[in-house]
Amino acid sequence: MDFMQVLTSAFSSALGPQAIVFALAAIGLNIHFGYTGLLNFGQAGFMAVGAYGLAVTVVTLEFPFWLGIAIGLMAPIVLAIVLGVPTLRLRADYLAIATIATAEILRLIFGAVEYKDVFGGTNGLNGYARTFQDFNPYSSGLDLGIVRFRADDLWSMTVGWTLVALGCILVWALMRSPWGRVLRSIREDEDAVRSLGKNVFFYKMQALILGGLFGGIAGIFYALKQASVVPTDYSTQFTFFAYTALLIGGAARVLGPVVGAMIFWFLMSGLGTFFGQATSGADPLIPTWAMTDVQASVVRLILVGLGLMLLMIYRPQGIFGDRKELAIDAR
Amino acid sequence: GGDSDDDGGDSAAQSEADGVLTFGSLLPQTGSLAFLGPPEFAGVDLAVEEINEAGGVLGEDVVHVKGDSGDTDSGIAPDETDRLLDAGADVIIGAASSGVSMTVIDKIMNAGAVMFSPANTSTSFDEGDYAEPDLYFRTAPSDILQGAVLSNLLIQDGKQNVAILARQDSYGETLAEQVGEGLEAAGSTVAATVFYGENAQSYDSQVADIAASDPDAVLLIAFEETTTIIPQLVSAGVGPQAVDTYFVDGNTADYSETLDAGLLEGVKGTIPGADSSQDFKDRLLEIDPDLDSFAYAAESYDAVIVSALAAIAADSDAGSDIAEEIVNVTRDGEKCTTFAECKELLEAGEDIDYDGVSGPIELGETGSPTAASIGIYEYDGNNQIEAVDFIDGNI
Amino acid sequence: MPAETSQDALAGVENSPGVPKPDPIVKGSGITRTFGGLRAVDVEHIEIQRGVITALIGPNGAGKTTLFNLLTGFDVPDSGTWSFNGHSLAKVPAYKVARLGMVRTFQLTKVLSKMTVIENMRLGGTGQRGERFWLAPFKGLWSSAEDELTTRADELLARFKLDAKREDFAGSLSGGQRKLLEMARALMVDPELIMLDEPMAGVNPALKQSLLGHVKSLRDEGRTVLFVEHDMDMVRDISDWVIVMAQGQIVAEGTPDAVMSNQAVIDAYLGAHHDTDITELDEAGLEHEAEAELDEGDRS
Amino acid sequence: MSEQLSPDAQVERDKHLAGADGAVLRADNLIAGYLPGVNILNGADLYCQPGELVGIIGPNGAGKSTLLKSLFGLVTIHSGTVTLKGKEITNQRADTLVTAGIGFVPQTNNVFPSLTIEENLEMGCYQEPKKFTERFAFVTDVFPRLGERRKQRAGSLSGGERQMVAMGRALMMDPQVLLLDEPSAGLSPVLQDEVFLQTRNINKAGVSVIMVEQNAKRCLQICDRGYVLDHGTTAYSGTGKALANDPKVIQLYLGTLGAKTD
Amino acid sequence: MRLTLKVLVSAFLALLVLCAPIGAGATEAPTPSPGTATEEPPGEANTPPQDGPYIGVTLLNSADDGAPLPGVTLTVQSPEGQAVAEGVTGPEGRVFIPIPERGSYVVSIDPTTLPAGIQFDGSTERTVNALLDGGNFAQFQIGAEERVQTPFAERLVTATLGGIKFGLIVALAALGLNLIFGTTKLTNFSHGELITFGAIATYVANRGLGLPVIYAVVAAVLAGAVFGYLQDKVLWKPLRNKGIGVIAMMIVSIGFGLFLRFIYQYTFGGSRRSLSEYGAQRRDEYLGFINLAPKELGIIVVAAVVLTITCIALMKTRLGKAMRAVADNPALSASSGMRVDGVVRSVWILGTALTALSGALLAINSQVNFLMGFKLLLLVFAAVTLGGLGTIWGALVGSMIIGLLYEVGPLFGVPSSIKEVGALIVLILILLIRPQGILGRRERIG
Ligand SMILES: Nc1ncnc2c1ncn2[C@@H]1O[C@H](COP(=O)(O)OP(=O)(O)OP(=O)(O)O)[C@@H](O)[C@H]1O
Ligand SMILES: Nc1ncnc2c1ncn2[C@@H]1O[C@H](COP(=O)(O)OP(=O)(O)OP(=O)(O)O)[C@@H](O)[C@H]1O
Ligand SMILES: [Mg+2]
Ligand SMILES: [Mg+2]
Repeated sequence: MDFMQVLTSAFSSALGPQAIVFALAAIGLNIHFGYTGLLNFGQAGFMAVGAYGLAVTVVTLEFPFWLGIAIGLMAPIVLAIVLGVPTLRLRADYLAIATIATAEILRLIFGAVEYKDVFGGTNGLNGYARTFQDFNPYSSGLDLGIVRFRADDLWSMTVGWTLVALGCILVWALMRSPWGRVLRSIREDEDAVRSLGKNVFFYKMQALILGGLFGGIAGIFYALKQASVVPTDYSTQFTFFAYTALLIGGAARVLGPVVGAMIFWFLMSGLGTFFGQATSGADPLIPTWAMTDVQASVVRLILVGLGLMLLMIYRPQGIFGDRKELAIDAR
Repeated sequence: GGDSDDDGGDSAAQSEADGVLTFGSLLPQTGSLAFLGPPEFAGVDLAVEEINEAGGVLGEDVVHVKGDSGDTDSGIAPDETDRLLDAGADVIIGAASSGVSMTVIDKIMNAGAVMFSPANTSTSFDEGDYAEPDLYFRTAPSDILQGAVLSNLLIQDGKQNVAILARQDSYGETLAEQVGEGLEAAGSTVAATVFYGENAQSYDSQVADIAASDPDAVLLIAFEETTTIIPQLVSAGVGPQAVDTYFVDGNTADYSETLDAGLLEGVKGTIPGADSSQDFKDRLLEIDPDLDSFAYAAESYDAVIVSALAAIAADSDAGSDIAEEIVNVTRDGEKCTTFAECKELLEAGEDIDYDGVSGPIELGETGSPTAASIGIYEYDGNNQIEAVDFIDGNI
Repeated sequence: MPAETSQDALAGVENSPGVPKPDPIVKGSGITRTFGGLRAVDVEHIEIQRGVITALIGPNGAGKTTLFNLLTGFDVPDSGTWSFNGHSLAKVPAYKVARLGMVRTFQLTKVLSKMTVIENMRLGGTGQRGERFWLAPFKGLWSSAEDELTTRADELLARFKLDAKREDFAGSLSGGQRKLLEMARALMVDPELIMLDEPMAGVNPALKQSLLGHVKSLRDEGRTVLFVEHDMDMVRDISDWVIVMAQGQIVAEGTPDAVMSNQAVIDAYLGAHHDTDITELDEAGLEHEAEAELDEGDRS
Repeated sequence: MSEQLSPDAQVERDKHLAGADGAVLRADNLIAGYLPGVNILNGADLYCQPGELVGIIGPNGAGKSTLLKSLFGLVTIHSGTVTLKGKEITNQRADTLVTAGIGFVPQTNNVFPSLTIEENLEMGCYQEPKKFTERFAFVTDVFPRLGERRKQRAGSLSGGERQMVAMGRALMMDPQVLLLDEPSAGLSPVLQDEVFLQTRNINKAGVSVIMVEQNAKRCLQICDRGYVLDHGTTAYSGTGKALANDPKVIQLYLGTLGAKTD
Repeated sequence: MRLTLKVLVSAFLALLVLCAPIGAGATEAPTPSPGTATEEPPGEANTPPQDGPYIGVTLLNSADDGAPLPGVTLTVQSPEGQAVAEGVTGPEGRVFIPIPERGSYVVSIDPTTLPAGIQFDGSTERTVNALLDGGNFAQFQIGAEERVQTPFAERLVTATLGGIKFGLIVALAALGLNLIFGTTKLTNFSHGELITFGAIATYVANRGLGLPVIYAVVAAVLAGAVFGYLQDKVLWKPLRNKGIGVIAMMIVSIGFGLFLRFIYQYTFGGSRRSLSEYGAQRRDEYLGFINLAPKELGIIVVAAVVLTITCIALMKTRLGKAMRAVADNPALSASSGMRVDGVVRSVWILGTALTALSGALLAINSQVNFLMGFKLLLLVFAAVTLGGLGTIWGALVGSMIIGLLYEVGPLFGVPSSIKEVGALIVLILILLIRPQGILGRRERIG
């Protein structure tokens, strides 16, 4: 049993690119759900159009990389508008279903055999990330003992954490402003806001676009760091996990999504390594009759589920959340 | 491989020669492909065991670290890959699904480790960035060959109007396409090609499409959902006893436990791989007595053996060195079929041509097999398979 | 001075339903709204005089709130035209109506529970630059406006006795306090016409009295007030004009005194005791009636 | 809190409690609140003798609703006791209190919006469904509108109609003690009178009633005894008449508007 | 086209030439005609060669019930047109022509050697890509009749029945979800796992305890009820008592779903299992146009009956009304004397039992797998939303629409690999027209 390795992999994941993807997506969800109360369960869809926007432009249409990035950023905005115009009228729970359905539709279409020429079917697309990789200034990895990254990850992380930081600053600046106040009041009662002369639809649309844009950025970043887009990456499960990250950190808090994503991946990776080690080798820590190594990787997910439940039970407002706010609708 | 503490800060986790050849397996333990995992893991474990029994590689026992590829939904593959690389993996055996492989291939190649998939059949690994045999290899024969064998088998049996029901993923799509092309070129018609999504909960409409096309044979390209689809085919009047049915490697398995006796009698299926002899199966069962399918076990086994032989040939356990030898040890040279035998030859300075349990394994320009042996099996009254023929072929 | 002129302006107006006024701020005709088979609003003609306090009264379910909803764009009528300050308001969305200067409160209060009272108030401010997305991130651009807004909000809160609750979540207010906040927030919009839907229900009498003074001063500043109320003391005290609705229609209109002595209104709405000051109503009377009721109850 | 009471207030309190013996419902020195650490009730006392009609008035936010809710087990009581017929019921679950004979009409959210009027009323006698037909006839007699619209969903009713449903629900039950929180709010004058009348009737029929009202004049008129609540404590108590004419109460709370004659 | 015509004409001429001398007597021969070429088949052409690649062709006349066509000459050429080899079909219509090495070849049939009266359609040439070491086969379709495609109406009936069956299964789960949502306002993302629970419970009762499937289903429903009770007691009730909001509860349900899903995998494994009975069944005909297998009929009847009874009971009984009351306002419900906890608990029991039944029926219809419920979850949500969240009949209406769209959609051009898409798009469209769902009602403003 090598506890050092458990910690290393946990910390590396918490800081690594995968956590960044979740942080970016969760920042978007925070704008949607945390501040505006839009129950968007289709964040994976926003990510998918961002990623596919880039990949299709570069691979299928053979346009330059930077145009791909531009289109990847436009795509979630367009999706937000197309999706928002009809659905922003819906009540929160109906909106959730409409967005979940949209994300699934997108994913299925991206993966369909019928459109294989454009989207690459279930295999997805790859071969658009060269330019990004060529910019990598690091020639070697980093090993600080407790965290360890390869050169390409370091580059992804530099870009990724910069994006996350910029995102947080933007969210912070926006949410303390009257604009943010309008969003938060829409979360409480749309009609009241309307009666005060605010164009609720317009604000909701702005929030949907902004949050969707962060989703798109998460998707593009995902696509770049992994150098391939595959439709199954953008399933509902991803959105669930992103929500998990958001709520661990605490909704409607600027740093909530970031810290949440880090904790989520710390646990996912740490537990995975721990149980992987505990069940492998000639004389495993946990005897095989109790747990086989196949079961070990399942246990991690069981524990994540359990942890999520316990967190919500004992700290329903998340790490940063405000307990007082929750108590309001208690009765 | 091994412990990389002494690697220094500048080349963290880069696959380096450290004397110990470490295999990382990135194969499905969770998620929707989890059923594919056990035989693959067993294949890897068996190979590792045999290698070490034969004295290991470069004088050291080889090491096997297990990783879970999940499915692409769960998104844990990149993370697990990091873990494997951190554990010093020089060769990563995996992933099973082409989609998952896509999500980690760049990561692995950038780390300088070999990625050796036992089950990727997608043609995209022979194209674009991955066309060169740099660090990516596979033992799964390309779908082109299996497609040829299948369509040939159907024509041989005089089928004129074949309906194809296939899983929508890189596996099902390519195979369906290859068989379809083969059939049409050889003068048969494809009555219908129908796909179902991996999340499908009911196959009624697809099965109805098949039935409506009035086929004289049904080709079912599926994984374990076969056990769900067959009864539905029966209900729709196009079950195996009404219309001749053909299986592929994904579903040519033992259904004595899961389907009613006699249901599959006469169904034919193909599995790439030379006669995966009973002996090999028995050895696998010693490793994992619970195995009920052997899909890709032989390919996994061979991937490990080939990498180990390449390491011996390169006299190094660094990924990039191994990669340079992998194609060589599979072709043009003294034929040998077991690790011990090949190792002896190599140590005697001979050029070898390893022929494995999954077939002759001649890896080509792109790191994929160019020759393979494909077995044809037929079901008996107990829904168990029996080999009827083995066909060798080239691409 | 304005109070006199406005009252003067109505002096010559006839006391009949749907009567035209000299200087109407709101004009509507043929407005109908049905729910299933129920005709909730069926107003032939309505005009609200500018610069006065108009009370809208009527039995429960007469259609007062529904009329408010229609006028302010929260609900869509089956038919009808109406205008505010000369702008036709058909199909104009609610927020635009509010921006034009016609702001309403809700009978069932709509406070923003998880925001503090002062934030609720600030939200009422109109034309805030900081509410525009591109300007929002730069605090310098809106902070001075925000300070002014806060000063104004604090003044109103003090008047509405909510200053102690300034930093509390609005969701923790008592029933009456919510009503107060609702009204105070509407005043933050600084509207030309303010429409209050039962603003004083549940407000304690002493505070109510002091707030009436505030409403009067709004009129004196030249604003128009339209309010729904069931408290006849209040109606009598502050309104310049009263419109009575019943079953969706306007059945009577006129000065408070004229309307309250209208026998039809008394029968349908005010009840037998309305002209008896309630403090003078003797218990015997009540008890007598109560017994009569009980007898009836027994018989049925 | 009680330790901090000035000797004067203590005397007041003793005087008040002297009449509390045999009370059907009695609250002693209640300290209660919604959030931990923030008390809304700071030692409120209240009692109600059998057959008595007790009125509670007070400024907005004084804690009147909180007092009723804590009597009824909907707000956690941190200290103090509530007794029903001598039996302690502090912090008991609301539905058991219904069984024990207390009925409650809340101030806000007092109807089931997605149920029809008829179903709402049916919920009023949830524990005794057999009485439904009889009581329903009675309620629709008091509020004919409820009978006409019996199939309409309460969520689409006007403010006043909702209030009728809420009051109607209370009339459906047959409690020994009835707690009413502003039952007349939002009703037209004629119906307000009706509500007071019916409350009086119910009370006459032997039910003890505790009602919170902002229509203070009417309330003090019909009640046997009244309380003025301020800042979570009982500031004044006395007979309805006495309170209505107490200049301090008038100045602080009642105002002069209602007394004005044109 | 022109090629085909040419081939046909030449084949016809050839036949004429062949048939002319034989005259009327030729029709008498039922056995393969003793033509000269097929008298004594050349040995190597009629048995596959021992090694080396070869091209194999079997000529059968589909018009004559697949009777073999002997004596037909086939030639093999290289793609460049050089003759490589030649062969004549034997009595079984077969010929095996060895080729020197693997590669691409053109096989052509000599029309003049075809027997008389043969309908030959299609090209006389085949390009064979001989990749294999043994036989590389080619085929000529002779006398093939038009394939009878099933008429559209019949396919529509089949698809509709499939849709009804699937819709009813979804409806059971959707009703369960709607009950729970309707009462607790909890969007339960672990509902899919309750479906799986029913299926696994059925499997365990059937295979583990050896009960017949019918009893196993009953056992699963009972187990579902117990599971619902325990869930409420151990998890949801304590959460309610802590006053945790619905959003937090929703997240708990995501966690709980994850937890259950992988507990299933941990204990049950990742593969599909089937029940011991009702595996493959052929369909019987009812009323002349309805084709259903007995198990399908059983599923439809059981689901329909249970749904109807439950819905009516919920409309009529006090408990049904109490559920809606608690959904609206728990505090007021308590004030009316309802045991809110009791009502919610009954909802969990009933909802989980219904859902377990759905899972059990799904297990009979298809199979048992730890992901089956999770995969169905989105459709169940879609169904509930479509009908109107929290409305009792809405779950039923929504599910039937989803079920039908799911199965009938492919007939109208939805690619069947993504047949969910059709259902989901319609869901969104309907929400646009009726944002509150089909049976949902708008709330009043003000
Ligand atoms: N959405 C709706 N669906 C059905 N009926 C409705 C709806 N909204 C209002 N009504 C009915 O229309 C009538 C008028 O309602 P409205 O709210 O306008 O009355 P109101 O005059 O404001 O009464 P109150 O003084 O009690 O507030 C009522 O009878 C009400 O039941
Ligand atoms: N849910 C709650 N959470 C926190 N604080 C609350 C809550 N409800 C009420 N309060 C606070 O408790 C105090 C008393 O409220 P309560 O509702 O008892 O007043 P009230 O006397 O009934 O007033 P009103 O006449 O306006 O109804 C108020 O200051 C209010 O802000
Ligand atoms: Mg109203
Ligand atoms: Mg109150």
